[in-house]
Amino acid sequence: MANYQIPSWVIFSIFAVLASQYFSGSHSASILNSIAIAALLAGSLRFVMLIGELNFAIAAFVGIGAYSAGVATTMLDISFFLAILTSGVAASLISMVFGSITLRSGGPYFLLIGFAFTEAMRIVYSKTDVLGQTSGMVGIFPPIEFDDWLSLFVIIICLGLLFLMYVIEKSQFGTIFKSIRDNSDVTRTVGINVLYWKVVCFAIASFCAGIAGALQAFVNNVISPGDFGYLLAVFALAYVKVGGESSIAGSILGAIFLVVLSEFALALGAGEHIFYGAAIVIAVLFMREGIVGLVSSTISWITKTRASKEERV
Amino acid sequence: MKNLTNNKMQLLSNLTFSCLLTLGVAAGAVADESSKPIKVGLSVPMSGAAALWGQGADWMCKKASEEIRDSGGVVVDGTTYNYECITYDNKYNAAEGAKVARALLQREGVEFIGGSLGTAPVRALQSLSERMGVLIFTTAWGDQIKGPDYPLTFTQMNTPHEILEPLISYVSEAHPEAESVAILNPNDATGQQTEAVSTKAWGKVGLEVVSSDFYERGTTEYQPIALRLARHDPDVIDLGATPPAEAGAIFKELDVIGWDGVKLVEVGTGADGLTAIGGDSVEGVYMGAAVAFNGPSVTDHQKRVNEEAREDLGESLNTVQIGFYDSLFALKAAMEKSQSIEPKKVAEALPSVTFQSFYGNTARFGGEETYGSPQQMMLPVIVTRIEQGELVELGRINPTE
Amino acid sequence: MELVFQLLITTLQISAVYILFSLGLTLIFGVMQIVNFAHGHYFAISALVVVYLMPWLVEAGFPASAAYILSGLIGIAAAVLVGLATYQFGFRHFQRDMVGSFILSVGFVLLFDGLFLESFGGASRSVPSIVEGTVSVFGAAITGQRLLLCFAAILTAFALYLVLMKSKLGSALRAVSIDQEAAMLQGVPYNKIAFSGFLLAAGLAGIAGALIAPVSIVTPAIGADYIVKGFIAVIIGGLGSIPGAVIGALFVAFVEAFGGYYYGASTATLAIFFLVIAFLLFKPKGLFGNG
Amino acid sequence: MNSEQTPLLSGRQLERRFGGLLAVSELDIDLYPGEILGLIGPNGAGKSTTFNLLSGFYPPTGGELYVMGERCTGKSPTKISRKGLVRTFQHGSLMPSMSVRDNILLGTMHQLSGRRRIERIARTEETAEMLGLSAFLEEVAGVLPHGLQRLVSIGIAFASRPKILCLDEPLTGLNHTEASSALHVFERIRGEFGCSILLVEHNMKAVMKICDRMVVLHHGKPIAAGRAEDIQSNEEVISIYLGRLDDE
Repeated sequence: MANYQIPSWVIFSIFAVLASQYFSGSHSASILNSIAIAALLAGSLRFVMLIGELNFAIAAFVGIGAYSAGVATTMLDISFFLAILTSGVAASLISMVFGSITLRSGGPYFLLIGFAFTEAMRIVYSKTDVLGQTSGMVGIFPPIEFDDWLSLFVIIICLGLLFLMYVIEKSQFGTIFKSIRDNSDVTRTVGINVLYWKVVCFAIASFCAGIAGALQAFVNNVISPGDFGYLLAVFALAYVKVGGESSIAGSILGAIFLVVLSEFALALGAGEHIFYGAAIVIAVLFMREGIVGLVSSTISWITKTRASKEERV
Repeated sequence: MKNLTNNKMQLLSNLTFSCLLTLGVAAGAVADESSKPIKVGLSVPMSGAAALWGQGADWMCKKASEEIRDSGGVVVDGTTYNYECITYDNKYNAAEGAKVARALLQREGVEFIGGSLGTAPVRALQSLSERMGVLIFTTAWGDQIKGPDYPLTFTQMNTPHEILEPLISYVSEAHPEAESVAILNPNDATGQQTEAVSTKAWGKVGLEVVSSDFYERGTTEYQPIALRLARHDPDVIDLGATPPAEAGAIFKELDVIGWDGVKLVEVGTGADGLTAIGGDSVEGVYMGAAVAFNGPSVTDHQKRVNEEAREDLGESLNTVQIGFYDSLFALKAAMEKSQSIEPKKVAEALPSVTFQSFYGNTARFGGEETYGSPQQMMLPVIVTRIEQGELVELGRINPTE
Repeated sequence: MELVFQLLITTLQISAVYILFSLGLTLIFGVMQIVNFAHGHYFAISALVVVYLMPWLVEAGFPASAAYILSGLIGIAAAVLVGLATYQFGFRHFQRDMVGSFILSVGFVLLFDGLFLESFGGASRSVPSIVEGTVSVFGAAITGQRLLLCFAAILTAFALYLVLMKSKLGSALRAVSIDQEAAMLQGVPYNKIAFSGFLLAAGLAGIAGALIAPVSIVTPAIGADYIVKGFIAVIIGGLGSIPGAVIGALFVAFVEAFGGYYYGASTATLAIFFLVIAFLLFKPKGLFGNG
Repeated sequence: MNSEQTPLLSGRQLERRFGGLLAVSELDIDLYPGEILGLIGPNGAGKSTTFNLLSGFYPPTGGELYVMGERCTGKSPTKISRKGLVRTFQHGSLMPSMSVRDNILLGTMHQLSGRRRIERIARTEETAEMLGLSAFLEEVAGVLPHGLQRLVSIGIAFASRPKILCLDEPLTGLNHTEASSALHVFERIRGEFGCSILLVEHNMKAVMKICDRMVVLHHGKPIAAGRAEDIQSNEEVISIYLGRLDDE
């Protein structure tokens, strides 16, 4: 089935894994971590875009994931892997409840309520004693013997989940999701329960978001309510749009591009906002298909010109 | 044709991936080894609500390093070193704090953190710095942030533990008739820690705490808050760690609904924002973390620096920002005493040195009985009050022991 | 009793600005089907212009009231100008594209956040008071400034109502927001209407900003704080509905005033968020939502 | 003809009001196995509303709805379509950004859920073949010419092999050849799959040609029902209609 050809970024993934080993321990490794996590977030946000919804609650679910991981390791000392799994499951369970309420109306209502939910959760963490209130939680370490492998592990998990989302998108579930976005009435008339599938899509995406949160917690060792404000969703959005919404490769590309650049934007202060803002505006206005689109159009241009040359000869 | 383009496109996007990635890796790799002049890292908010503090911190760090350079630099066995401030924006949250920490420690190879602002980001910084043997100064207030477990962490300004008891006892003596107090704090780390300490302190001096609330940053309307504060008509209203502008707005609303009594902003850092918003209603407000630059005890040096700061920042210097000046002089003293630029050795030397603080007196480190180890910069607590719209110093309680 | 009355007065004066704000949001959504987060920055720019210009005018010898009106007008003009720019270079291409336009607006938000902070600095300011003293309405205290603000807000809201109900533009706007295709079939020049609707909304934000400047803390971040509540108000009322926007704004203000008094400000803020989520359970499209 | 059989779809005294306006009322309608029933009437007669009532998109404000003999009054569109009643829409009845293949595949999704992918693909291709869409399977539906889009939307509906197929003006905007080939397809759907068809159509000639019976709506009320020739000779219908018939 043509659908199942290996996507370009799988090749990249191998490259990344090798790189992570080559640079492990150094600052580069931590950049790779942030890229991987950012890409996973972008992928999750984009996955919900398949049903035509913009999921601003993603920040909340990343937070839920991160805090579950924090509680699991620092209080219940649950094992590392289980902790990560738990956080994914927790996020996805809550998302089912949230989704089945808000996805009824969908569209702007879903979007704005997602925004409200993010803010609400942030306040909830900051008022909860066991979660360290506003100072957050510390000491979320992976097992010591794991230290050198963390980077590799993070990258593998992220790419694994991205690949999972890719497969689902290409499968017939993907067809259902896209058809809901395109024309939910028709989808309904052929016996498909639209709300059910919306929630399924949302829950899968939230699972990935939760895992991303857990990974972030283990990479930073520290989490605080402020980490999970709506800006997180905005940045994820920037990765998706700048990279190109049409493919998961775009999300990864965008994540690499912006994370790497933001490494240099750290010292900019307010400038960093200008930088991200400009990136989004430019991407949305002038390159609707993002970097991926740019790449492909350049190619077709090159091939065209070459063809015309050959004709002349 | 279509497929052809597809394949080519995949190929090219692969190339792009690789290029970007190597670029990213290079970003780290290139900067991985450190350089000659001693780099001093700052992790502070440079954007958002607290941007002004970060900008001031950066300004003061640069100021101190200039002064040290002009006075002959830091001399450690023969060689002269100078400080170079590298300031990154930690956005007041842990995630960015961790990012900044990695950039400073791993990319820039910084071994000394001249100052760090915000509990969450500081903890993120700490979880890396202590492991990598990097000495850090911080304004963060959590009592669990320093102590024997964190031998390389030092606090660069007074915290509620130092300020509140002297301040509160001073105020209660000045107003013996006061019996009840209502407390309000912003719902953030500083606010929550201040609230914990201040409720105890008020209890000690025998005032009844009739209410203690929090409000969210980004609140737009303050009348409900004012109404609730005045509900039990307390003699004292204590706005704890409320930032100046918001404190001003709340006092204004209190004035409107006719409450009048003893006003207090325990860790109020400046009069400018307070008077700008509060107008006449902030007359008589006590503050514990502000510096008056007009009193008799003020040196010309302080006046001069403050004037320059006002021009660049638009507001007077406050104790938070001054901490970033003092930390550098403390560092200088410790390096020269230990004749080393080894973070561990310097850290061992720090508790035993004295140095000239911005406040004019000689300062040292202490605080064993509170924190279990001398990691707290011992500075005078300055009680200030707003009189005719001007900040006036009422007295200095110099560190005991 | 007097307390309840005081709280009601508080509710009203808080809601004054929220109403203007959510009216603008609901108007834009109704006409163009776009969710515009940059709306808060039209509001912010106007407020910032006022707090920077007015003191300067006063020093230049203008009487406070004249200085305020002048700087206020300039502020509103600035807001409309920013609105015009964002429309021409951006939203024009995203009519009825909810996701696209929203993403664009978020881009603008970050951009303006940065630019405002760079150009106006983080320090918070306020302006010399225009009306001195406080009045007491049935024992409930309220400053003259606030009273002025409320009247101005009510007046504006009423004016908008007249425009929408009586004027030709208004009927066109309503027609478009009910059914665009039908309206266009009736020969309504959609783009022209969308354009004027957008500017009208930006103007409303500008007025709100100019009104809030004297009574609030004005920082570059002020827009973000208001827009959240504005949108919650609009969701409750139902996107695109004019009366809905007003009722929603009153509701938010009510929770803030009463909840804030009885349970504390932080809890009230939390309550607003959860109440709106719970509200959707029963009314998935808000009170008067049709979309 | 087969009026002693139990109807697959029947509405009893269906009524739908929007606020004050009474869009449809006193509607009795029966669709018998294997028949093609025409629902006609001038614009605004309430045809679309009736369609939305029968397919569950509008819950009726009065009366009862039975599908496959079961009471379905107020049931959701999904539930009703799972009973075997599938409809098309007048406008945009397909997924524009998806390939024709995926469009039709969607139709098979629920009915063949749990079965192997191969079967769905086979069903998809069978359906496409029948509608003469095989050549366009990989094209993006949204860019196809109007006539083909009509066929695709019928394909989506028919891919779920419904017992009852409700077509909302399927011939609008089709040229003569397209229209007649479409009619041929309807015949096959009825003939080879025993699927009953409810047809709303303006094209009177076509309706007269293909329908066994008709129901005529006027001002939201059925004013006549019966076999095509009876309707043609019905005074009341002629008064509102036949003028139109001639000039077509």
